[in-house]
Amino acid sequence: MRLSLSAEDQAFRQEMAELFTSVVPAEVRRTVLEGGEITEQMFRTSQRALNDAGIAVPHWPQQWGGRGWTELQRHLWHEEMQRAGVPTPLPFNVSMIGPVLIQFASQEMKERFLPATASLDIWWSQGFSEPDAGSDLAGLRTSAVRDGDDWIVNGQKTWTTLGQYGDWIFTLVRTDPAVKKQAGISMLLIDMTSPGVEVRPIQLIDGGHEVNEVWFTDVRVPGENLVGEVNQGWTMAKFLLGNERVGVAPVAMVKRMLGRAKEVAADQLDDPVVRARVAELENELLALELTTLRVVAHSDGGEPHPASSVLKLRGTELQQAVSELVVDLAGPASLVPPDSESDLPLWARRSAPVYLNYRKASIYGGSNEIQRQIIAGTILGL
Amino acid sequence: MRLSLSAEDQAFRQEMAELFTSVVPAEVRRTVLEGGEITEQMFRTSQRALNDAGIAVPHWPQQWGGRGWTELQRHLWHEEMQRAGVPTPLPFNVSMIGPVLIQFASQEMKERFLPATASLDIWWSQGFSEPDAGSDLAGLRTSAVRDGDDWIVNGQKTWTTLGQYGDWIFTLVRTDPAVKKQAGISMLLIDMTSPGVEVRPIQLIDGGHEVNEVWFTDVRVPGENLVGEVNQGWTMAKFLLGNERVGVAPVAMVKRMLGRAKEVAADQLDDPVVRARVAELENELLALELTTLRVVAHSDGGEPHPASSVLKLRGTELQQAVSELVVDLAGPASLVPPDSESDLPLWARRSAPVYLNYRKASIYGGSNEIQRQIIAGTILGL
Amino acid sequence: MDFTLDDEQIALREAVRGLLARRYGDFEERRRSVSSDLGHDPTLWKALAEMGALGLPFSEEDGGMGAGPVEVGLVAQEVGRVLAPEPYLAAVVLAGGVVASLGTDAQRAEVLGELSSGNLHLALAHAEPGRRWSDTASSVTATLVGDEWRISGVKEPVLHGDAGTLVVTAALPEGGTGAFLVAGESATTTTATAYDGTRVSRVVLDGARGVPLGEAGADATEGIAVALDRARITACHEALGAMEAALAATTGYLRSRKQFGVPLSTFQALTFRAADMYVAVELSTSMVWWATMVAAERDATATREAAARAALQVSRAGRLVGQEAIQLHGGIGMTAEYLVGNLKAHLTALDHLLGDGSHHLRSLAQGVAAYDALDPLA
Amino acid sequence: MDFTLDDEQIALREAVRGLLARRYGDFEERRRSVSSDLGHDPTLWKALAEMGALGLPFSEEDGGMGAGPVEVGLVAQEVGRVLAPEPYLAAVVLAGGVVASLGTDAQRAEVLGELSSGNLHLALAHAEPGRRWSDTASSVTATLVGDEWRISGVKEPVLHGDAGTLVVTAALPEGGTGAFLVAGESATTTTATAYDGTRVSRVVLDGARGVPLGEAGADATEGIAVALDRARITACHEALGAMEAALAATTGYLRSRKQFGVPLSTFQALTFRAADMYVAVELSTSMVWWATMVAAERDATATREAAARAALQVSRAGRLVGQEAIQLHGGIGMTAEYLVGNLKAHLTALDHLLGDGSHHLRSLAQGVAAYDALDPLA
Repeated sequence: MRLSLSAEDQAFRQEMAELFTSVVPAEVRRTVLEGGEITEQMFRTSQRALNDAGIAVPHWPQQWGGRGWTELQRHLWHEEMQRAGVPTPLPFNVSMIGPVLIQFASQEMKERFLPATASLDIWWSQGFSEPDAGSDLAGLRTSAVRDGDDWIVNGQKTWTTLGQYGDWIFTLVRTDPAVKKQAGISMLLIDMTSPGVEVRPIQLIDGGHEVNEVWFTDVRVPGENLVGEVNQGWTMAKFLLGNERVGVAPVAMVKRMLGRAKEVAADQLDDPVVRARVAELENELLALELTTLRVVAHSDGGEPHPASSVLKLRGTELQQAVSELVVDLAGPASLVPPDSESDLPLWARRSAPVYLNYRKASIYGGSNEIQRQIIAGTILGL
Repeated sequence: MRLSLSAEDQAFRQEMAELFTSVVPAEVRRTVLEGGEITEQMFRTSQRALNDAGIAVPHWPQQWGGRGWTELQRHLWHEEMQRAGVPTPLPFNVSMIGPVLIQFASQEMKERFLPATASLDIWWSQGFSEPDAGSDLAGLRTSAVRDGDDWIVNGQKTWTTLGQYGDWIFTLVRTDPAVKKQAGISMLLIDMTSPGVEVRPIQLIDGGHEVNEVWFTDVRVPGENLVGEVNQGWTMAKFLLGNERVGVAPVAMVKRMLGRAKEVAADQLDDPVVRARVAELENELLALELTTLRVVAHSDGGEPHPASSVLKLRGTELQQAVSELVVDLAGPASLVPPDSESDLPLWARRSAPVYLNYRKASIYGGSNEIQRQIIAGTILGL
Repeated sequence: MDFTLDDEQIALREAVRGLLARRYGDFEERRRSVSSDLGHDPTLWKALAEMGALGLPFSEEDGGMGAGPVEVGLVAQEVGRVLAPEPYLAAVVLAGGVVASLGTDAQRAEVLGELSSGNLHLALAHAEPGRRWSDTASSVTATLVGDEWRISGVKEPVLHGDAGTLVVTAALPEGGTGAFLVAGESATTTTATAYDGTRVSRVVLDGARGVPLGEAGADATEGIAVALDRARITACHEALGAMEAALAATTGYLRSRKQFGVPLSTFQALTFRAADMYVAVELSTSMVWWATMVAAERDATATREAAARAALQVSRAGRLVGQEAIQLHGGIGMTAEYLVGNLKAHLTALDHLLGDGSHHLRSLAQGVAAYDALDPLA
Repeated sequence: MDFTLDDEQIALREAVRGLLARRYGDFEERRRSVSSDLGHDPTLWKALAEMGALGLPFSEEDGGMGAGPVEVGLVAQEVGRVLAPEPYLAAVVLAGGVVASLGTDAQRAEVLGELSSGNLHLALAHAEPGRRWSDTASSVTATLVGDEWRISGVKEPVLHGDAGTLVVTAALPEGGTGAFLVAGESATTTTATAYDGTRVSRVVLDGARGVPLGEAGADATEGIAVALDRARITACHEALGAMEAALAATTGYLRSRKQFGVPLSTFQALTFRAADMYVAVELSTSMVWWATMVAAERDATATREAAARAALQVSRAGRLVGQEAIQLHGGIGMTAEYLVGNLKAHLTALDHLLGDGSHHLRSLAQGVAAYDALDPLA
């Protein structure tokens, strides 16, 4: 048991804080810190800068740009990045397809894709969910049929986040309709400029365009774009879901949001009931942050700590609760859109769309019902 | 739509308030109002007084002592009774076996039992639940086997509330083990002084003795004690469950508890957070009370209003929440038992046992899970 | 005490429900209406006027229907159910309410008659930047220049502020708050569509000429407060309609949508949450109708408290019902083209329009030591 | 930052767990112990002493083991897990803690040595009727009569107040609060068993002779506060043990108990609630061990805040876990002879012993505007 960071980790943390503020443009960071909208260009600029500084993909193997850090160091990297207002490297690239390629792809495929994946020269989209396969992912129907060496893909993916910027998409497709549903799935990489790929925006209730439908109509995909073996897709999907669990609590981001709320609505802290609400949320966030640290410390080189499944569940609950507090602090000013001419503060006008947008947090990426199912089933044996 | 009571109902309410305070001894009412323990004798005295005044069983048919009141009048009777600190007539008598006998029993059985049931000269116990048949009541195993005209009963009932005072017990017993479980159940009335009946106390976590196990070992029961027909027991059980739903929200009682908390812990109302907690509970109670009134108004002569299933669920939640508030107001004084020599106020020393005792409210008499099941299934069609 | 509607009230509800269902039963139609130039459908507005719905709260002498809070509530509930973007709450209840509270006989007859017939677009410019749910004005001021009142300052947010006539509140030179009729064209108004489809405006007044509502120079705070409280109760009715629609959509979805090869209604963890939504809606129904009866039968003080109680209950319930409706739908609940997410958005907007739950709880908590227990039958 | 136990700590935990499981693994044994004359088992107390568990918080010079909050927490967690009625928190952590904070070298060596060896029964008489969780004494007063201190007044509730030696706090004549050693026999003590099985006493002092702990007449408030904060963290450990036991009992019950012909674990609405219990326990575990490390490594101010944070978290979690454990068990959870209801009872008692969640939230809320965000790594 030791409370403080070691001198080495303390120095590491300091180094990260300095690195982030020096390599990523101030304009990008200010936009993030003020809760503004991050453009495609900002994402690309930021990740390229991180990659140039060698800190875009620290968790990858060292030969592909990784750093061989401890779990705690990776956590500190992530938290300091959040604190500095640096957009996290695109998760589709660095946490999803990157690790899948490293684990499952041929050497040739790795060499072809990994560098551009790390630098965001390829912007990856995720093609997993379908209209009738949400939480029940294995029920997917998009088909890939052999045509010589190529595959012909038909079907529809949905909830493709930021798909409008995507250069390539990694998809789960049904390559064998005859077997048990999990057994007939493969992973294909598809160039989104291929004929027959169409991205259609889905407008969300906050007014933003963040997710998309991606339609495939007789899309021809070269055979070499198959990841690993045919019908190995479900293994990769499970690998990804296992990967996703650690470190997904957006603690630093929620802390930043709450800290900023205290600053912009400082006058309302005179009210004891508001103060109590803030203090309660801060305490819950602290408990989550400490749990993250406990999980991180335990995860080095072994199985993830069972408590890691708590992180997403609780993290999204608190993200939603803090965003709800911010709307309440904004009050009637929350009705005015952020992009209109107004005398009302921008933070207040952003509050309701952000609050509505975060309703997705407990749905996407494994809904909170799925998280509870995992806890009840895997951890509690129920 | 009309806010106020009619002049007639207003007068009725007044009359009830006066009647309750005049016919029921002040000592009994004071004990109730201060949250003290009501003895067997108090129950018997109070109900006899109500019965003498003609207001113990107003909802029964007039020939058996009922009053032909409207649902609203019955509600006012109930609320004023609570307000005056009058113990409600024993529900096992007036809401359970009484209505069952009225609906299902022979004229002879009615004449034999109903007058003493109304006056509490017979104290009835309920013998439904068994160790392996709680929410799944139809799984009961206590058997009754024919022996000439008599029945021989063997088995065990549990959670028999106030069974230690019981003169008679109405039981659901299995009379046909061969058929579908619901189809082989009958209702038998058993004199608790019969040889082979044994009542064993179950101590609860609040330290009190409120429920019991009742064991039957070769208990001989005369055939005439069968209610209605053989194997008609499940019909009677369902009839009872249907009866139970209306008017079970203990609104007046919870209001009394909350009002008293404000009085005894008045100094703590200086704290805005405590005030807010009290105001929130009061508002929730008001919503429940208004819902009760709405249901009552709609129930006259017809099917119960669907919202009636809300009443028990929400009533017990609020009962528990208010009892939790009272422990918190009591603070460290809640650790000292009510029956010990102490400088600490009695209300504070009673608070924790009461809080623990009320944990049962969401379990007994159709758990809140069962209530949600009813709402989801019957009302929402899920 | 009686919660039942009479035959006339039932007929009104059915008529309004039918009209709105024909117009917005297909949610795509509502989206189209919101994104039209006006942000609502003038034909529908006219139809509501012809049905008498716009004149319900006003006396017959004033050109209204002489009905009351119950009838207004019925209409608002139907508006909320389909998220009709027509400015019923904004024009009739808020702006019209202030005129009804404060106007002279002549003003009421002129303004409310035209409003009831659907010919006049009226908006209330009351909220000011930097203030939360106040009964008074402070940064917008009225000055007497000669015998004319001149109004200056910024009002924001103003619901549907691009109206022909504005009811503007302003701080009076001698203290207190006055209310004025101001021609829409004498203000500089920019209007945008809020996240829930409502039109919200910023109204800049720079010496705009205002005609005092009622006695010139008199403090109108109480009259404004009365109108706001009635509007709070009406907003609760809109929320009630939206909650009922959200619950119905959710139970329908749970019954029909399959995951893992079975309907979602197979999953008890989901159906129990729908049950809790139902509980919240039923409790809200009781509270809102009670507050409506208080508004119809009791004085302003009683109405103020009842409005706060209903708003607190509906704030809590609306959050639960809206959030759970989206969560139980999953991804589809997040999309703009689907009803459920929009119901949640509108519930959020209503919640913050005239005072959220915490705001009302604060005022109720103040008085908590003054009585033993609440008695709605007293 | 490191949450792992070293080998010695693991060995300590296993030893204590083994000892307590042998004694109270059968819950009936615990019930018997509670209803015995002493209310606990003196043989077990002696065994804990021999294991070194009673001397853990005290320095070796004082006759203790020279361990710290981590080791004390480990023991308390095991005590909570089986609801051992031995006065570990009361005698060692609360009373012993005040002596360790305030006593002279000689007093510490004498009292804490005897306490560690299990020979001395020590209790802290601090709480007073009419006060809630204060660091100071007020109605119990100390007066100097000649060169002797005389203490008068009522202390209640006192945990296990039927002890040989009492540590009594009292208001000093010149202001401030002093702490005194008082012989148990010089007080009039009545002791009862609380609803959770703990012994609670009313201690009446009528000019009882008190020996000042530390410098006579000096204000001991800070020393008392330090001991209370450490005891708060220890109480959180007891609660953690009880919550873990409640969760384990509940999941076991859901797996084994059948209703409607299937195990309860078939009902998703129930298993999801068990998942929420697990979340609460995990979050509490992190917070309590963090607070323990703060107590071990930081100053009194930091420890005070950390104790409040842990107590707030554990208060909320304990209510959820305890209530759900009973609810998911149904009727059996209400009975005195079954572990689960008693765990809830003890969680309730711990919650109200040294300050409940609302109490700690109030103090944390005071300071909320003074910083931007919490940083546990700072």
